[in-house]
Amino acid sequence: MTLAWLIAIPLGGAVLAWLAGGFAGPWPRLIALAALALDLALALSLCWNHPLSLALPGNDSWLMRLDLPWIPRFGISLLLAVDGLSLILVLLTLVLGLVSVAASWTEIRARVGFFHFNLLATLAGVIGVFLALDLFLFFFFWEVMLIPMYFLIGIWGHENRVYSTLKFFIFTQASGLLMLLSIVALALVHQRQSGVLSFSYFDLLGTSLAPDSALLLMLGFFLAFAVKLPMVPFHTWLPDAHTDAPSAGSVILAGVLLKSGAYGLLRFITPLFPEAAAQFTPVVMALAVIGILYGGLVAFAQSDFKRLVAYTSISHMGFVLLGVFAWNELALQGVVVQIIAHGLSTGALFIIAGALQERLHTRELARMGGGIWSLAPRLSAVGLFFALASLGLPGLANFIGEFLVLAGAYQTSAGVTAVAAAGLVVAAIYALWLVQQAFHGVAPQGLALADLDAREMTVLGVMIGLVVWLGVNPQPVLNLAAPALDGLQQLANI
Amino acid sequence: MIYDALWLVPLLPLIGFVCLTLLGGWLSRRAMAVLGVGSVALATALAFTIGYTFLTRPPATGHCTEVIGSWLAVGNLHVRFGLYLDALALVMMLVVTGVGLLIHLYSATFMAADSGYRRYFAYLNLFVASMLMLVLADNLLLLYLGWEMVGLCSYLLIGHDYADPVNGRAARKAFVVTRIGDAALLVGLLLLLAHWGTLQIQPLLGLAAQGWANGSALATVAAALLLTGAVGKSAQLPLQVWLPDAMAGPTPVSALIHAATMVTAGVYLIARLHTLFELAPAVQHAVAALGALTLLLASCSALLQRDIKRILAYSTISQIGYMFLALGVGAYAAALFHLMTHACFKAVLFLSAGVVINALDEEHDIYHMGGLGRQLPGTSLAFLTGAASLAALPLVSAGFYSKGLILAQTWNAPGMGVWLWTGGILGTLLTAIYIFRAFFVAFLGRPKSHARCGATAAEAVALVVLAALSVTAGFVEIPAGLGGGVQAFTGLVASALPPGPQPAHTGNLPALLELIASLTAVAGVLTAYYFFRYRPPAATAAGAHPITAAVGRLWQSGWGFDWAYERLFVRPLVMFTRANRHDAVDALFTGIAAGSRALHRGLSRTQTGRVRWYAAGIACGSFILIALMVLP
Amino acid sequence: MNMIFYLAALVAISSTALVVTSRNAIHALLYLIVSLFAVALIFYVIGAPLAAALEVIIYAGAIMVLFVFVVMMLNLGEQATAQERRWLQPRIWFGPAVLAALLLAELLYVIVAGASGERTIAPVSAHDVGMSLFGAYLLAVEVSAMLLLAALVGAYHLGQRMSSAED
Amino acid sequence: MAEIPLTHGLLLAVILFALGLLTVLARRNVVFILMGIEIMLNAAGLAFVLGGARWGAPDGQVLFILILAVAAAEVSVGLALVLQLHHRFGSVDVDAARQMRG
Repeated sequence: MTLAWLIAIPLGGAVLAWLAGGFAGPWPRLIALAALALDLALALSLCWNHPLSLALPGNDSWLMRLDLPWIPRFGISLLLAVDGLSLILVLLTLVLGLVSVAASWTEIRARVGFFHFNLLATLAGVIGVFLALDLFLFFFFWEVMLIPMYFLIGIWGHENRVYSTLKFFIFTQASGLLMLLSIVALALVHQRQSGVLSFSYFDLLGTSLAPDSALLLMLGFFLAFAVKLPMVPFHTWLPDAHTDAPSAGSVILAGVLLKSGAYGLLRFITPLFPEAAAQFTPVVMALAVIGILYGGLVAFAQSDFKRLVAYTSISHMGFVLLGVFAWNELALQGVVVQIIAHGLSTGALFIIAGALQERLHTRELARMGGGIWSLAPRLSAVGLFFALASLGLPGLANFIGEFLVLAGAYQTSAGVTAVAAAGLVVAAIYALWLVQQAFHGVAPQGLALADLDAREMTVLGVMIGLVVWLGVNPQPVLNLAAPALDGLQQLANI
Repeated sequence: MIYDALWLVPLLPLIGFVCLTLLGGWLSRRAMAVLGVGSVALATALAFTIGYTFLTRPPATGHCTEVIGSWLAVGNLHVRFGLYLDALALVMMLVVTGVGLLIHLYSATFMAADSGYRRYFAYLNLFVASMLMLVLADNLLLLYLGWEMVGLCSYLLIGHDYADPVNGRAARKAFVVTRIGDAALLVGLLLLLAHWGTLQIQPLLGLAAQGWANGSALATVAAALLLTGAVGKSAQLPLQVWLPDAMAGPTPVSALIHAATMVTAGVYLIARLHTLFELAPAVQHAVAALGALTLLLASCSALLQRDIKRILAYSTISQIGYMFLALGVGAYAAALFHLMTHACFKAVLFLSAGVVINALDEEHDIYHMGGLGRQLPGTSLAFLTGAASLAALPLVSAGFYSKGLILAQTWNAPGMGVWLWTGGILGTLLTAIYIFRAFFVAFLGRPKSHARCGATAAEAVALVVLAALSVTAGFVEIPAGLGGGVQAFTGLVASALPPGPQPAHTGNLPALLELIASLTAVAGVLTAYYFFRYRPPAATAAGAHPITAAVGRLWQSGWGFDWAYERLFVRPLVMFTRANRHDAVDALFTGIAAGSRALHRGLSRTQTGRVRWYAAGIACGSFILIALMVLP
Repeated sequence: MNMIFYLAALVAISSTALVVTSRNAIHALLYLIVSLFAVALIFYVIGAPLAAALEVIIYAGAIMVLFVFVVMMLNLGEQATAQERRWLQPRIWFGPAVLAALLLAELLYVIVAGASGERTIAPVSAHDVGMSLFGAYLLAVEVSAMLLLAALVGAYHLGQRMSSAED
Repeated sequence: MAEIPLTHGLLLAVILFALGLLTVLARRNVVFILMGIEIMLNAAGLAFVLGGARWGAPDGQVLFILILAVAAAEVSVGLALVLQLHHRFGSVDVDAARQMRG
C-alpha cells in the first residue's frame, strides 16, 4: 500500500491546499510543503527498508509491487511497482516539488490555493507515471499530469501564455494519442497470441511481433516520449512553455515532466520492442547528436533568459536520448545521473530567472543590462555556479552524466560520440554568454536590486549541495539504479 | 610517512577556497589575505617537505600512490580519487606550489585596491588546488577534472574585472578555445577507456605499450586527440589565439596561470603519457614540428608588440613551443627542465612588469615608458634578470642551461633534428631581440612618465626570490660541454621519464653547439641594442618600407589567425545562430498551424448565411457522390 | 390502366412545373395539391392503396392546408407577386436549373443503366403494411412519434408571438 | 394490375425530385422553398413505394409513412420559422436571414 500512499498523499495535499486557499495566511503553501515532505520521507524510507535487495545483484530488481483490480473486464489493473530507477525519479520529483513550492512563495499571489492544488496534482500524476506498470494506468497518469500543468502555465504564466499552453497541450496530447493507439494495439496483439487481454507491463514484455508492426508500435511510444523529452525536431513547444510558465512551473516542467519522457524511453521502448529499437538506433542517435548541437546553438542566440535555458534543456536531453539508445550499462547509468543533474541545475537556473524577473520585471538579457554582480553578488555567484554545472564542469553532477553517456555511446558508435563531444564546446559558448550578459558588465545607473534572501538562499544552497555531492560522490545513486538498469538490459536481451 | 599527507597538498588550497567563499562576508581584507596566502603557504611547505623526503629517501619503486576514496564505479569502470607522485609529478608540484606561493604573496598587496579581493583569492586558491589535482592525479578522469577546473579559474581570473566587456570577451575566448582542445581530449579518454577498460594512467600505459603496435592507427588517433587537448591548453598552433588576449586579466594571474603553470599543463600531459606518443611516431613528429613552428611564429609576433604584457604572452607561446619541440624529439627531461626555469623567469618578468604597470597607472605601452631603470632600479634589475634568462644569455642565466639542453638533444634527434635545431637557434636569436627590445625601450633612455610608486615589501620578496631562481635554477644541470657535467635534474626525473636522444657523435660537437647557441643569444642582444638603443631611427627606417610594414602588420596581429578565425568560424556561427534565433524548426509547426488557419478562413467564407447556397452545396455534393459511385 | 399511369404522371409533372414557375403562392399551392393528387392516383394504380389514401388525407389534406393558413396569415398580396416577378429573372434561374438538370441527368442515367428486365409490379395490401409497420418497424414508429412531439413543441415555441423584450 | 415498368415510375420520381430541387434553389420566397422540399420528399416517397411494389414487400410503404411523418414535422417547424422570419424581417425573403450567420 505504500506505493498507493506515495500517490495519494500529494493528491490529498492538493485538495487540502485548495480548500485552505479560502483562509488567510500561508496555509496552502504550508500544506503543500508538509504533504511533499511527508511523501519524501515515505520514499526515503523505501530506500532504507530495502538495503538487501539493493545490494544483491541478480535479485529481482523490484522493491515493491501492488496489484489491485480496476477494470478486470479489459484486463486493466492498478499495478504499481517500484525499482531503483523509479525510486530515484520519485525522489527527484519530490525534491523539486519542495523546491518549487518554496520558489513560488512570493511570486504567486493570486489564487494561491488553486495554484498549489495544480502543483501537487501534477506531481501526483508524475509519481503515478513513474510507478504505474499497467500500460493503461500509465497512460492515465500520463494524461493526469498534463492538465494541471496546463492550468499552471495558463493561469499564472507570463505574457504569451495562451499561445504557449495551447502549443504545449496540442503537442503532448497528440503524441499521447499515438501512444494510446500503440498500447491498445499491443494489448490486442498480445491477446491474439495468448488469449488473455492484459495491459500489464509484465505480461506484455514477451509479446512477439512482426518486424513491421513492431516498428510501428514502437514509433507510437517513441513519439510520445520524444515529444516529451523533447527531441529535435519536436522540441518547439518547450521554449514557449518555459518562457511563459511561472518559476515553479518551469522547475516542474524541466525537472520532472521532461524526465517522464526519458523514463518512458528507458522503461518501455527497448524492453518491449528490442529488435525494432535496435533497428531504429542509428536514426535516434543521429537525432540525439543533432539535438545536442542544435539546442546549444539556438540557445546561444536567445535574448530571453528562460528561453535560453529552455534550449539548453533540449541540448542536455540530447545526451539522455543518446544514452538510452546506446543501451549499455555505462550509458544508462549516465542517463540516470544526467536526468537528476539536469533537473537540479536547470531547475535552479529557472529559479534564478524567476528571482530576476521578480526584481527587474523582465527576462530580456539585454534589458537586464548586466552588471548584476556588483549589486547582487550572491545571486550572481549562484547563477555562475549553475551555468558552470550546465556546461558540464567536472566535479559537478552534469559532468558525471555526460561523461558516462559519452563513454557508453562511444562503445556503440565512436563517430557519433565524437560529434556529440563538440556539444561540450557549444555548452561553454552559451553558458558563458549567459553569465556575461546577465551578471557581468556595468550595472545601469540607479538600478536597485535586492540580493537573494534567506529563503531563496536555502533553496538554492540545497540544490548546490546536491549538485556537488552528486558530482564527487555519485555512487549511492549509481548503486540504487544499478539493479534496475541491469534488469532492463536483461529484458531487452530476451 | 610524509607521503601519506600528500592529499593535503591539493586539499589545503581547496579549503582556502571554500572558506573564502562561504565565510567571505565576515572576513576583513587582512584575514582574506592571510587565509588565501596561508593555505597555499602550508601546502607549499608540505610539498617541499615531501620533495625533500623524495630526494633523500625516494620510494622504493620511484613513485608512491595514495587513494583518498572512490569517485564512481560503473561496471568495469572504476575511477578513484587517487594521487600519484613520481619525479615528474614532484617537479610539477614544486613548481606549482613554489611559484604559486610567491605570486599569492605578491598579489596580497598588488591587488589591495581591488574591490573583488575576496573573489580574487578564492579563485586563485581554487586554481592552485586544481592545478595540483591535475599534476598529481593517478587517473585520466581526475586529471581531466583538474584540467577543466584550471581552465575555469583561468576564465574567472581573466574576467576578474567584469565591468569591462573586453575582459569578459577575452575570458570567454580563452575558455572556449581551450575547450575545443578539452573536448578532443575527452574523446581521447573515451577511446582509451573503450579499448583498455581503465583510466588509471600507469596500468593504461602498460596495456597500451603491450597491446598497440608501434604506429598503429588507433594509437595514432588517440595520441592525436590528446595532442589536440595539449595544444589547446598550452596555446600552441593552431589554438594559440587565446593567450595574448588573456592578458586582460590581472598581472599576477598572467604570471601564474598564463605563464608559469596552467599553460604548461599540455607539456605535462604529453610527458605523462609519453608512452602513447612514442607508439605514434607520426604524432610525435607533429609535436616537434608544431613546437618549432609555434616558437618561430610567436617570436616574430613578439618582436612587434607594443604592449609589454602581449610581448610576454607571445614569448610564453614561443617558450612552450620549445618545450613541445623537446617533447617531440623525446627529450622529456629537457622539456620539463625548461618548464621549470621558464616558470621562474617568466614569473619574474610578469611580476616586474606588473609593478611597472601599476606604477605608471595602467600603462601597458613600452613606448610610453622609458628610463624606468633609474626610477625603479630594483624592479628593473629583476626584469633584466628575467630577460637575460629568457634570452638564454650564456652561463649566468637559468634559461641558457634549459634551452641549451633542448637544443643539444634536438640536434641529436634522428630524422629532421638538424632542421628543428636550426629553428630553435633562429628562435633564440629572435627571443633575445624581442625581450631586449622591451628592456631597452622601457627601462633605459629618457624617462617619459613618472613612476608613482615602487614595489611593496611583499612584491619585492616575490621578485627577489624569483629573480634569484632565474639565475640559479639552471645550475642543477650543467652540460658536459661546459666541463661541469652536473646532471641533478635529469638524474631526478630519470625514474619517471626515459632519457632523451643520445649524441651520435662525441668530441667537440656538443661544445660547438653550446657556443653557437651562446653567440646567437649575444648577437640577438646586440641587434636589439643597435636598433632600439644605439640607433633607433634605423629601426624606424627598416619598418617604413612597404613590404616590411606589411610583414610587420601581419606579425603584429599574430599572423592573422584571429582575423581568419573570426571570419571562418566566429562570424558564420554568430550569423547562423542570429538568423536562426526564432528556431527554423518551429516554422514547420507554425506552418501547420497557419495552414489550418488559412483553411479555416477559406472554408468559413462559404458560410454565407444563404440557405439556398447551402442547398446548392448539398446538391453538388450529392451529384459528386453519385458520380463517384456510378462511374467506375 | 397503363394509360391512367402515364396521364397521371403527365399531370404530376406539369402541375409541379407550374408550382416552380408560379408567382402567386396560393396558385402554386393549388398546383401542388393537384400534383399530389396525381401521385396519389399513381399509388393507387401501382397497387398501394394505403399510400394513396395517406397521400390524399395527410399531404393534400393536412399539410397543404397548413400552407394555405400560413400564406393567409402572411397576407401576401399584389406586392408579393411583383416581388416574385423581380426575383424570377433568367439570370437567377440559370445556375439552379443547370445544377438540377445535371443531377436529373445523372439520376436518369443511373435508372436507365441499372434497369434489368421489365418486371411487373405487385400490389401490397394495407394489412401487410400495417403488420410490418407495427412489427419490424415498431421502433421507427416510436421514433417518429418522438419526432412529431419535438416538432410540436418546436412549432409551438417558434410560433409564439415575440416576447415583449424583443418587440 | 397494371403492367407498368418500374423504370418509368422511377423516372417520374426523379423528374419530380429535380423540379423540387429547382424550386428550392431558384426561389427566394421561403414558402416556395418549403414547397420544393415537400415536392422532393414526395418524390422520394414515390420512389420508396415503387420499390416496395417492385418486390411486393410492404417496407416501401412503411417508409413512405415515415417520410410522411418527417414531412409533417418539417413543415410544421418550417412554417413556424416562416412566421418568425416574416415577423422579424418583415419579409419572406430567405436571404434576409443572412445576418444570422455565425
